Amino acid sequence: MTEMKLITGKDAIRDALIEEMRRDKTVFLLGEDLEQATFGVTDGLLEEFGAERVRNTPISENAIVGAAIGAALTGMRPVAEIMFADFLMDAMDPIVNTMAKARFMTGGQAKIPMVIRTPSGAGLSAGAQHSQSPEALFMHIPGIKIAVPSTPYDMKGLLKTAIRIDDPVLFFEHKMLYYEGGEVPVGDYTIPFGKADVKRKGKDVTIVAVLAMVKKAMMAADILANEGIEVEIVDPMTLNPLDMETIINSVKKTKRLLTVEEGARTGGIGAEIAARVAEDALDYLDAPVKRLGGSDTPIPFSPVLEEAMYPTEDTIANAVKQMLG
Amino acid sequence: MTEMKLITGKDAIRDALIEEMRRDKTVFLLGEDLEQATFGVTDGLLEEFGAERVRNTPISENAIVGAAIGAALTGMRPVAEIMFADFLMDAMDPIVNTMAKARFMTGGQAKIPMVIRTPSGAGLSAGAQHSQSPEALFMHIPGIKIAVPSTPYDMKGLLKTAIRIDDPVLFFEHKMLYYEGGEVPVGDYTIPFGKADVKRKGKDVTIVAVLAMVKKAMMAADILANEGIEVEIVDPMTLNPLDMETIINSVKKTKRLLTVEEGARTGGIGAEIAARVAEDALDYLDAPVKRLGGSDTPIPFSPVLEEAMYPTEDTIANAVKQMLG
Amino acid sequence: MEKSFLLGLYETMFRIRTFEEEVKRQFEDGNIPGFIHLASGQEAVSAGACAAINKDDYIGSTHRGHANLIAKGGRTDRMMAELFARETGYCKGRGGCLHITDMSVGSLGANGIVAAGIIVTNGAALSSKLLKNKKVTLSFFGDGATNQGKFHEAMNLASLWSLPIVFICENNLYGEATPQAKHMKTKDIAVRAKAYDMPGIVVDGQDVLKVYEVMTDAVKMARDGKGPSLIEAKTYRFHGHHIGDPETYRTREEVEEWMEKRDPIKLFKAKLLKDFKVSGSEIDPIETKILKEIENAVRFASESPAPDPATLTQNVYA
Amino acid sequence: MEKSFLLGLYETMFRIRTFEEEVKRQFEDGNIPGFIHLASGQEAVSAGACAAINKDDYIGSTHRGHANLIAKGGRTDRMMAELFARETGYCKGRGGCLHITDMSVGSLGANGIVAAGIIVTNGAALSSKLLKNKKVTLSFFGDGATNQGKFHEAMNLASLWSLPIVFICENNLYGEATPQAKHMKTKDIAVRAKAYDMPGIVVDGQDVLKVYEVMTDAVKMARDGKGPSLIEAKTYRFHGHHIGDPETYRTREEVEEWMEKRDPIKLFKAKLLKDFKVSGSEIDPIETKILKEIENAVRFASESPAPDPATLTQNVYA
Ligand SMILES: Cc1ncc(C[n+]2csc(CCOP(=O)(O)OP(=O)(O)O)c2C)c(N)n1
Ligand SMILES: Cc1ncc(C[n+]2csc(CCOP(=O)(O)OP(=O)(O)O)c2C)c(N)n1
Ligand SMILES: [Mg+2]
Ligand SMILES: [Mg+2]
Repeated sequence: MTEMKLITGKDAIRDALIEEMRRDKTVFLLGEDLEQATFGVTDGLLEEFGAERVRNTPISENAIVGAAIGAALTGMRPVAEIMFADFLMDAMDPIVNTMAKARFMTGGQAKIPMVIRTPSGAGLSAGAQHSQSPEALFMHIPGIKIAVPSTPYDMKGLLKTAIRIDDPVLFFEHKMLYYEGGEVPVGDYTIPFGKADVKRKGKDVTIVAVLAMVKKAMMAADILANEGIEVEIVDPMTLNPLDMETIINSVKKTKRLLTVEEGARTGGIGAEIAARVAEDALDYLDAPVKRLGGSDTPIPFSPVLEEAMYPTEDTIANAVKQMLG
Repeated sequence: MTEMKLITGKDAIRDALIEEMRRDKTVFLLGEDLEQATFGVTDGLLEEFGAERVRNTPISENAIVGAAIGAALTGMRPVAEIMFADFLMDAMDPIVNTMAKARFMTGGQAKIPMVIRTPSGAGLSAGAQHSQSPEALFMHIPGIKIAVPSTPYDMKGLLKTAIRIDDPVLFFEHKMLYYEGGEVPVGDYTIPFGKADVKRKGKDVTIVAVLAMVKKAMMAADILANEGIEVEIVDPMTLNPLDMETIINSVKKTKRLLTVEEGARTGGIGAEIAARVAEDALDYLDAPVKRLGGSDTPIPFSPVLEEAMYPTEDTIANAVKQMLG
Repeated sequence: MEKSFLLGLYETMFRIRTFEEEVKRQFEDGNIPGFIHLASGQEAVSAGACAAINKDDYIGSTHRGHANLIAKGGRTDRMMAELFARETGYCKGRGGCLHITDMSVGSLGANGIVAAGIIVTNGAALSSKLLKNKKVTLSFFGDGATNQGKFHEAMNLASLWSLPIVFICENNLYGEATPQAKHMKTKDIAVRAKAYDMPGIVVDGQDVLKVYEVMTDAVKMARDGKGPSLIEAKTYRFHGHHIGDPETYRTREEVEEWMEKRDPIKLFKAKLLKDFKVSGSEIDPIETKILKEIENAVRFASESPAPDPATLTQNVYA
Repeated sequence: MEKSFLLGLYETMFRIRTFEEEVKRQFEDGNIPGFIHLASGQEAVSAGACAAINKDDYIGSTHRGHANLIAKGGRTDRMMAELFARETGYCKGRGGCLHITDMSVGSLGANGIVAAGIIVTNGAALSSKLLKNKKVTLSFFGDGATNQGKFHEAMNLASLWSLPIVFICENNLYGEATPQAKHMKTKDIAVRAKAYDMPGIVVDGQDVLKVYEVMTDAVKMARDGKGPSLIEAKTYRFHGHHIGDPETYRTREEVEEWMEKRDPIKLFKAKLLKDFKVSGSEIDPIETKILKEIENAVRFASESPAPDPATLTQNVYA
């Protein structure tokens, strides 16, 4: 049995970066303030790997992503950091129009093995421009793989895979998960993209949740268990590729689907998953599908309002009961 | 009965701009090459309204959208043009992080009556960076109203409304519709946002289509009619607000839903609509919902490949038959 | 210069400093959530710049925007209430430090996206040009912001259209944890104006009268339709990038030296007493008044109600 | 200079011109779909610049990229096939004019988003720096592109990191239908280098030897780790922005004057004959060879198969 240790999400990311940089000289980091990192993820890496491989940049998101693309095209495996996922909007053009399309537009000549890591999510009263969860937007952009880990174990294993594969990857790290602890194997391991993880087995309702919402769903599951309701929690792990097979098999068993995400509910992750189920497993459904997500509003600074806009263990549990009742 | 005239989509947009600029001195245009416009929409407007109100800009999408926001905040009603919808990615930050959120972030102090007009869609072998249909992305961004007209009548009426309301509007003009003709009332009229239009009545299947896909759906409807199949075609007209009531009432009648769009199928407009139906009208469905859209690939330059990636009257007709068979 | 005007400048700077230091205390006492960016040390830039414009002129601000707003006429009680996330705050508790604004005094907003406010201020200047109302817009931003593409696009457009705007770079020598030398090779940011055929001027941002002077000329140019300028005010922030910043990127000595020798308020007070024959008895009542004002602001804020969750969805659309 | 080298420059320019003019004919005959941007008139910039670098160096190109690619060693038959949207094209017919590239000769790609290629070329220069392989990258873009935020961010980063790259602005005096004076106030784009503490040089883009000369120095600087430069080559496009451009923004006279007096190929041919004692009998066979080559390119393209719709979903992922 492999030896395990308890670490935080932040350290899981950090360890993955350190191990991959030691393993492969073509892996390097670039981003803003990596030396004194906003969430501390890259602190100390400069000391081990030097300023050539841990590159502080100016506040130039387009130049950061562009440089990563160009380096990836020419033999490197860049890992770019965008300080907050909200700032992906600043680099949307190179991400959508170059990074995602170069391989296709060149008839397969271009290979772009790069990762963009970015902290997403709310919970710090950081307001409308520093709290967003834009993951769903990128599901609509062919050519980008998307990782959405919910535990330190998944963070480390998926990041190593993200760095090793030859496609561009958007890697979302939920701020609130940086400080959550979890068991992680000592030493090297990877987790494949496109394979959902059933975080909890159950027979009554299938809950598909991502990032910080997985924990809320797990808490809801405990509440429901006390009332004899057994929910199955499926964590897709990656949104592209999306493992619909595991989700649909679960729905075929439970006959009910609830999706839970933090991003705006309209046009969110749950929309695609619910639509796929309505296309491919409609006849198995015993109840209307349900989607929980952030309210369709910008994110307020006020903590009471911020709290009010997201699914909680209670709203999740209540949604499940409604679906059964 | 109001007098009608036959005009192209391009002229419908042009007439709306001219009439609104004559009506309201605070309306002005800014964008790249408005004097010799890529699709000719704004040709000649400089002569009537002068360089102060028809403003050619440098190739600076961020500065264009930013200037429109600032002007809207201070008493004007700017209509900005982004030359191709693909270039919205260049201005994604001001659109998503400022335009969409300013009113909310300021507790209602900010009012942003502006329109961003942009040609979207494929059909000209313009390749992966000049042919996209990114409409669905913006459904996931609270704070932005979205218009998706499919006829000259809708284009003119919706654009006038877009210019007059006090919210920021993204106004999509499908390139292929610029040269399609249609009947338009002579003189002033507006079309409200949030009210879907049933473009064809039918009892067998509900087809929700937008922009250039409405015409393809109408052609499919004719094919199907010969076989005694009557489809109902619902055009949402605006994606935000989205008139789900009309769509669901149609589905309650036909018991079947097919969505058709040009943008990438995954995470598209159809995903949200199908999910809503699976939530609110599941029990009325007699068949799995179906979504047709662009293939989940970048857009190829090659005409044969470009053709192959989009729904056609035939693929739509076949999908309908499958749903009934 | 009128003594009342000079005392007004002093009052503005003292109000900013007192407000910022109180905000720090309140944050540390747990009464203020979120990320807080203080402008202590940079008071002379906002005070000098806003003294050079009219009540109905516009300003555009940043994440470090408290000083800009106070100098433009923002009320400290409504501001404190906003930072406390209360319904009585300027933004009804929806904005906080990053987005604090009072549009009624001409602040177009504080933008939390670096350089995103610059492109917006061009638009306000554009409407003044189109409406021919002779208003001028001041666009505030930091040194780090000048590496953003938006800065470049905005400067080029403003110069091309000779918009009635003045760009003010508050160069506090750091962008978050990055010293200027690590984010650009250029020594003086003012030279970037050359790329747009625009005047670029460096001014001592710790000297409120010098700031006022260059700003007065730049504002006149803008108002007369002679086009924009870029003013680089060399300044310094006394506190971390945000409250809680470990500040590993600068030495305690550096900070203390600025606090001792280059504190814009100390410097101006000394000048008032020495060069302008102002007596301490003219300054004391101002300081007492401000201390009371900020005390009341805290009371107002803490006694104000938090927003009602039922109102979450308000103000997304008109 | 070696005569063979000079004749090589002539051959490259003649190849570009012959290719572009043939593309125009083929487009007008309906054999080429999409939007086509020709570089006739700008040959000396690509020829002179690429003559100053090695086979394994990199270039980054734009929507007007045929000349860049030919000068770097791209094959005209594979290019023509790409424009014909055939499976044998460099991009298997997926890219077309806007995205035509041959990565095997060091072209990083032609980007259809104005200025988007500039930020990417920095990355290639960065890997050369990290891999210490002494490669240099040339980044081509137009005058209009220098108003894009990406240009600014890329220039600042390249100068800060002293990347082995040379920025080449092909200033053909217009961005689409907009003359330079209507998109920037600056007269010489080269001055924009000052904002990054970078050398900025203006060169006559119609004089291939002058271009070669300045580029040789700039490339040496870059290769020696002394950092990037901005070279502004003043040039002119003989045809519209894209084929079919009504060209309402310039007079026929202006175009004809450039074609007569400032055609880079005519000018260089005259120089070869006069100053370098080259005889017409040395030039003729080159021209004949190229005419044949382009004729074959058209045949190759027209005889090649279109892509199979069944392969639509290939090359989206590795
Ligand atoms: C586009 C963007 N990138 C990064 C950030 C994170 N960030 C906030 S403030 C800041 C530093 C800004 O430096 P400067 O412009 O000098 O302003 P200062 O904080 O010194 O007042 C950074 C990097 C952001 N808010 N927006
Ligand atoms: C971001 C972006 N905005 C606008 C366009 C449309 N467009 C294509 S080429 C062009 C003009 C570019 O001018 P310049 O950089 O001078 O290059 P040139 O065409 O003169 O070679 C424009 C506006 C685009 N492709 N990308
Ligand atoms: Mg700073
Ligand atoms: Mg040009």
